[in-house]
Amino acid sequence: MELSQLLNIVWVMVGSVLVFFMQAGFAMVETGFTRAKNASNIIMKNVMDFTIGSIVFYLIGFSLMFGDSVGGIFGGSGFLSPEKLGLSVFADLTPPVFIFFQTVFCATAATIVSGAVAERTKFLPYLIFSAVISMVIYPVVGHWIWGGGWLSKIGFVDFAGSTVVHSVGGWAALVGAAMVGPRIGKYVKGKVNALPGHNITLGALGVFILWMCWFGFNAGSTLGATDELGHIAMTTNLAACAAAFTTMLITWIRYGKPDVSMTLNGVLAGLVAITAGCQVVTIKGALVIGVVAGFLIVFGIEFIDKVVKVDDPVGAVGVHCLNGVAGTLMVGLFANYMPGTESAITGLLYGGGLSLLGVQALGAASVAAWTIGTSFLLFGILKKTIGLRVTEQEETIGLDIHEHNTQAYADFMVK
Amino acid sequence: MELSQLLNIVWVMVGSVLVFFMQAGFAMVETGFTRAKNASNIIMKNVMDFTIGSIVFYLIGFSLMFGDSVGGIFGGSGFLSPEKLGLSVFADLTPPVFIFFQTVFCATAATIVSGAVAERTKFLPYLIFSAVISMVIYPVVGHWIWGGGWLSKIGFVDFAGSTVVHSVGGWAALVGAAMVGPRIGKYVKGKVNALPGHNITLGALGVFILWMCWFGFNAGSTLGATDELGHIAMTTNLAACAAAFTTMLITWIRYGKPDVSMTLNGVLAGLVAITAGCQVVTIKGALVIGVVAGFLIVFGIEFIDKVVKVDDPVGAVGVHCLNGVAGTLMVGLFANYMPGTESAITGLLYGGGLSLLGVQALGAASVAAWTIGTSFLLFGILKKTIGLRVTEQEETIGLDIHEHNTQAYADFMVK
Amino acid sequence: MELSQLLNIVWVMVGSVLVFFMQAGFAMVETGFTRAKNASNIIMKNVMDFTIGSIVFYLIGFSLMFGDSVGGIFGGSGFLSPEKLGLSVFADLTPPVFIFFQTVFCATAATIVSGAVAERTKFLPYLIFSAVISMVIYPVVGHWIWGGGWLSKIGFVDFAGSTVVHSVGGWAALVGAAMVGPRIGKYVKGKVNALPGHNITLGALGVFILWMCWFGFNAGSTLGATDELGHIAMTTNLAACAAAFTTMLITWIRYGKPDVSMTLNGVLAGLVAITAGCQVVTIKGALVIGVVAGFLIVFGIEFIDKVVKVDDPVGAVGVHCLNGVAGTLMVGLFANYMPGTESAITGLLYGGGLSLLGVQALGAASVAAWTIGTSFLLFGILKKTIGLRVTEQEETIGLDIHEHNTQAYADFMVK
Amino acid sequence: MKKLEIIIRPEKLEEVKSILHQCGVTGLMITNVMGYGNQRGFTQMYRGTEFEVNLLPKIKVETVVSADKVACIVENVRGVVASGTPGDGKIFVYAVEDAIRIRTGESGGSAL
Amino acid sequence: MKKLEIIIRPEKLEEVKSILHQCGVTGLMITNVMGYGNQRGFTQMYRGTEFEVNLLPKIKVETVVSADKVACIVENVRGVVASGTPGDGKIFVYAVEDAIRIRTGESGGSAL
Amino acid sequence: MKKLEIIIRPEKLEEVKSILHQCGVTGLMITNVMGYGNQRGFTQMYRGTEFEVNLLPKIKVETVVSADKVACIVENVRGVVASGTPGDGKIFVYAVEDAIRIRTGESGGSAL
Ligand SMILES: Nc1ncnc2c1ncn2[C@@H]1O[C@H](COP(=O)(O)OP(=O)(O)O)[C@@H](O)[C@H]1O
Ligand SMILES: Nc1ncnc2c1ncn2[C@@H]1O[C@H](COP(=O)(O)OP(=O)(O)O)[C@@H](O)[C@H]1O
Ligand SMILES: Nc1ncnc2c1ncn2[C@@H]1O[C@H](COP(=O)(O)OP(=O)(O)O)[C@@H](O)[C@H]1O
Repeated sequence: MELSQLLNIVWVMVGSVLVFFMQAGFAMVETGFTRAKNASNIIMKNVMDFTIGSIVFYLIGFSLMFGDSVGGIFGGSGFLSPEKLGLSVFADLTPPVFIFFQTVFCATAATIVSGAVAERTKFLPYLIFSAVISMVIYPVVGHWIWGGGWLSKIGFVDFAGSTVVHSVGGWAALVGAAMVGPRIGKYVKGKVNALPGHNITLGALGVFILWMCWFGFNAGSTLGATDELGHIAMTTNLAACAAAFTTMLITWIRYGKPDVSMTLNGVLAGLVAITAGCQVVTIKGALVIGVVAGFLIVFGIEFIDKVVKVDDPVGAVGVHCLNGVAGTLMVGLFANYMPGTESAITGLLYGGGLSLLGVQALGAASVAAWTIGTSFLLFGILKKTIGLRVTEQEETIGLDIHEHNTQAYADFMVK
Repeated sequence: MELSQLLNIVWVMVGSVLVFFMQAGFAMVETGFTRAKNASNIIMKNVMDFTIGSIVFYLIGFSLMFGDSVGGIFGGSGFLSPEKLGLSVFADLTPPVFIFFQTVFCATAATIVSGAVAERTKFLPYLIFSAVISMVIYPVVGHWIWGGGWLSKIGFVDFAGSTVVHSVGGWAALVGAAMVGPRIGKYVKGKVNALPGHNITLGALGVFILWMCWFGFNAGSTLGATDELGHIAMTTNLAACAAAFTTMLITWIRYGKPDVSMTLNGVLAGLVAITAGCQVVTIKGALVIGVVAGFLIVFGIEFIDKVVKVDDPVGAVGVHCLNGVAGTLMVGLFANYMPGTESAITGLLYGGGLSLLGVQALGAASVAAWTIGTSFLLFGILKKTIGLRVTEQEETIGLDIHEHNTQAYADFMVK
Repeated sequence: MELSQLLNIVWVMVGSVLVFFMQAGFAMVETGFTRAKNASNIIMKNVMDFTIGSIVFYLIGFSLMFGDSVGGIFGGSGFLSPEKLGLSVFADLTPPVFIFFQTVFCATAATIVSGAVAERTKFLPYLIFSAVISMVIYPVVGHWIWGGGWLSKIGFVDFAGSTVVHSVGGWAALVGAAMVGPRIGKYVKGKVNALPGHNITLGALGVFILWMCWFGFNAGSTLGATDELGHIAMTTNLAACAAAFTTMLITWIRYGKPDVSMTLNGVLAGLVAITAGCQVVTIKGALVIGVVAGFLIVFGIEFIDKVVKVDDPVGAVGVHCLNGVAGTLMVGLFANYMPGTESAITGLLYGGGLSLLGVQALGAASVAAWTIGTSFLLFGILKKTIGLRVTEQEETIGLDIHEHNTQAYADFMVK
Repeated sequence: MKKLEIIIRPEKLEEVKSILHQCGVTGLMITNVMGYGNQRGFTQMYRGTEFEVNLLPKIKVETVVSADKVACIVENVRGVVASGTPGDGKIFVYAVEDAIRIRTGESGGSAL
Repeated sequence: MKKLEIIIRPEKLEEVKSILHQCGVTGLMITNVMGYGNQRGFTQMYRGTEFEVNLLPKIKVETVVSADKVACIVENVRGVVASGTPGDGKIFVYAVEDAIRIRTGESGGSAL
Repeated sequence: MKKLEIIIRPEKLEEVKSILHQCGVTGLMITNVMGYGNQRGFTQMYRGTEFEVNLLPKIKVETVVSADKVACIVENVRGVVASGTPGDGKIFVYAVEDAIRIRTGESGGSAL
């Protein structure tokens, strides 16, 4: 095998391992930002969405995403043994390297939902939803954009997945959180209450883990060792920094004190927003994108929490949905890739006109429509059949005891 | 230096760093699954077994493992300066890269014991045991299988160490836990009591860390950048997923609710079981191996806990010993490596007959005999001389105060 | 692009990601070793010093460090767009890869200070100090030693930054901790009190994270895939092990019991001490350096705590300042790099005479003078203007509530 | 002067606080306790081993009030807390000999 | 009606609970407290600095019972708890003026 | 025999302990409580939503002493604890009917 191919394999393996570890980051963020009485349940949901997702994505999802295209809408071959497909990227790497990388990506989208519906959702319907998003909802979008489907054909740019991964997870999170309803005590007689998370330190550890892993997510999406890795790392990092700094400033001004958990969300907002364009925007563009993400996260979370009144304990909708969409659109503004060459991708601000922005908007909207539609249908069926929500008494006593007969912090609690 | 050699160095460095980080994973799992009053002690044991292990393995263990073979039983040259040995793998990488990789592997075996004997074992005898396992017990087994010793000669297959690392750690854990006896309150008048761990969230973080690092453990065992990395990652991941999912289902059916800490053990069980065969089994074979691991962990832990009545607070014996042995044997069933070529390794189910299975069984049994024997001897001597166990009063008040004059969570405890 | 260049890029990317993750390690160590009522504040300071540092280092710091030298004292070109500089290392990697690597290094120096001034320092002056250290103080030292400045010209050896990173962070930490004064209750009527950290488990996790990341820090400082990676990993690891083991023994003898948090500091001390010489000392030299670090950390922390009476909650001065300086000086004793060749670097003990030791001492002293001077000035101005310290009442109730209107562990605290 | 010890389910705290406020209580203390009574506990499971948890988390609200306020409190607490299922809790009444406000040194009724 | 406050070592809780059960107690409350008495604390060490911990974790079991049960409880608790070493704990007895069962409104002895 | 319940700010514990020691107290119990009184709480903020925290952490020190020690304790606690700002705390005095030392079975005054 060519050395260059082996080098690509090594880099994609490193990237995959990092993206895998995002599971730990999400688990810590979601657990830290919710209450102690539901900690084991959140952990269990995070372990299970990866577990189930990995299996169904291997057997079915990957082929729906990368199999021979059926009308640009979904892949239709390779089921059960996707490594036998004849993809050209299989030749650049090896089939299992590429499948592994795609598996851990898919799991990222699935896991976003668990935080938004945390602390009141039954375990079984969550597992079913999680299986379907990994098996169908995500792969179809993936096909459109990365699998040779219709959006990739019209020049839609989503380098590492602001739309494919984050907006899919985010829209599903929004639908889920809305349909399962707010936690008891969140909205009482028109008043919005705070239900603070039980371990901000762990939440912060989760954010640092995600931040690190995002370098694998974005720079790994090159699918090989290229001269662009450094640029992608720089845009990724500075967007996160600019977003966190902006968030801190806004909360300082608006609330009188810099808000910790919002600033941690700000980091993630910046990372999500830069994901689509990390390859094609300039470093200064990344800084601006980060600043926008900072504004979006503060006002977006407040809007969802206080105006729309969807109860999203960890801010998943604000982070992944709002910034996933915004990041995708901002590619249409800030793209400035290889100007003057054949491969040029140029946004509005660099003289590329409105066309890219239009394509980006069309893509973001189509993905939103598909994800909202399928999620709504699925959550609706689950609600009608097994029900989405634990009883009031079970929610009050905590999902750990109710769903798993256990407690996460035995020595600090019931003796 | 050849570029291909440099690429191998880079990959093995990445693998080594990941395997090093398993120490953090073990520390979190063991601490999270035991009680708060012993947290500092577990931490200290985990830091010290790596520390002492690294030093003695460099000075002595490595040479016992890879020095010139004395009758296929142990290595007999290179002591104190192992980098001066003339191993061919030194030429493929560099001496220190290979020594570093082997050091972090060795430390993994040593650290398994600490969880099984947690919450009641004295600090000093633990340190001594830990030094001996890294200096002698593990390296001898390593020599048999990876150092050119007798088992490697007869075709025993243990790619990344289900036997070398996990079964050695697991058998020693079993002997240790049995000889030090159960914790106070574990078995009272024939009744088996649960002594729940104090931080399931941290335990879960530990599991995620181990899972990530296992990609370095298994795919790093190629000792170079090869076209097999992706396949190894896929078998590793899907075995873990299948095991976790199976564990969850079994506990759900058996206990009425899906059990969190058992499912977390299930992940590790799948990882241990696939370690021997990750290179030589198919992806579907890995799924089956994972399912078997899931059954083994539930019934195995129950059997050890309730029938054999060995008190193993973190499930180390179930995870590492049972699944290490089972994973080794299953290679004899599921191996299907390069069928039709000279390098073919084929198990029973792929028409390879019983011979491989026989060799695997012989290897697993020999390693069990050696490890149980030496551990029994060593723990026995320690018991007779300095004693293995803290006093009843010390155990009741906690090892943190007794052994280290400290408490892990000062603000949540004694004021 | 040449394959060898791509391989270097991959390795430096891996190193950079690891060094980035040190932020998580520092955050966990600092939070775990301080009290629960200040946890969110420490987290916030750690997030913000990286965030602000990344931005100002990109815009200004990098150019001060690597721009065209103004008299060997600082760099004077490249501001705002450092990727346009014509550095030769830019050609070996790519500009953004090198800038990314330097950014995460810079952030490491900045973050050291937060632990030493924890639990009583106002948020705003901390942010300002943090910006200045990343923008000016660190880059100037960096220029002297790594940017082609005067120290690099006279043969000063600091391979991965015992002086550049750790002593700069450590000296600034010392000045900061001294000027902000001890925490309430630390020194009462001549008596030295212990104010134990609130989560030793998390602190230990932080130490394991830092240990792992140090392999990226030291072995990544090669700036490419070389045959030295393994040697650097071995010296790094064994120095840490020797230091931890020595620390444990000393505390066991001195205090009657092996001290957990001191031993964890011992690991870090060994890592800091080996950082300057990891490439140029032998493995046995590394073991000795580790032993020295073990002595230094115990007696150094006691000296600072009980004699100098500077209150440093996490031991940052002992770890980074004392061992940063000592590690730099020990290069003058233990260096034994390519003896007999043109590139030879040889310390006193290997027949190299006193000259290297002299240069090392001059460098360490100059950096100390610069860092102490500028830090003193800056902290002095901040003290006079906005003030460094929260009020007594605010400190008593905790910085989380005072500075951020929040609590880190809502479910375990105020209801 | 009487001391009332009001044992309730944790989720009822807010309501009880506002009742007490309405009855003119000027101060109170809250403690997390584990309670045991007619209400049965539940079974937990850890790694395949069942164990009974027969203690349940309760909140103890203590307040020292002048004797004339007792009736108001008892009445109204019952109104908001009683769910009719075991575990609703108890109110215990004790005599208090004296109270001192540390800040001012006032004692007796005026210290409340 | 009496209230007993029984201060014990944490590890004795299970035994005390079953004694109380045998004596016909219908309810109780458990609180984690830190105690100080004849039993000496211990020295802790943190990073080379010693500090005395003179408070030790204890459990306070409170139960309100009819007066006739006091003797049974005191007698039997002593039987299982007394180890003869300082720190075994204390039982304090208080008068209770009234008890109300929130669920039903019963008061006095029938509320227990 | 009296029981004193001394409610103080957490940071005053050490001082109160040494006062009690000086007044000849032989044992005590300490509980973390949340208090509500004249002292106002503070506002917290979580992700943009404000919420009032009207309970503040306090420490409850309980000690059972012979009646003659009450004056000494009340006097001296006031001396070290009173800061003059709301929230300094309260001392409540109760009658104790009996005390039993579990270790020896002694009761009454000699059990203290
Ligand atoms: N005799 C008692 N002494 C002390 N506490 C009691 C007593 N009886 C009940 N309690 C407390 O009140 C709580 C509720 O009592 P329980 O008997 O479960 O409900 P109910 O009063 O509705 O029958 C118990 O958990 C316990 O904490
Ligand atoms: N006078 C007292 N007031 C309140 N609590 C007390 C008193 N004396 C003892 N205690 C509690 O009882 C516990 C045991 O008392 P101690 O004096 O240590 O043991 P013993 O009664 O066996 O001598 C103490 O830790 C304390 O919590
Ligand atoms: N009537 C009361 N009953 C029970 N506890 C009280 C009462 N009044 C005050 N406290 C306790 O004493 C603490 C201090 O009281 P507060 O009214 O804030 O201060 P001050 O007595 O100085 O006015 C309160 O937080 C509360 O815990």
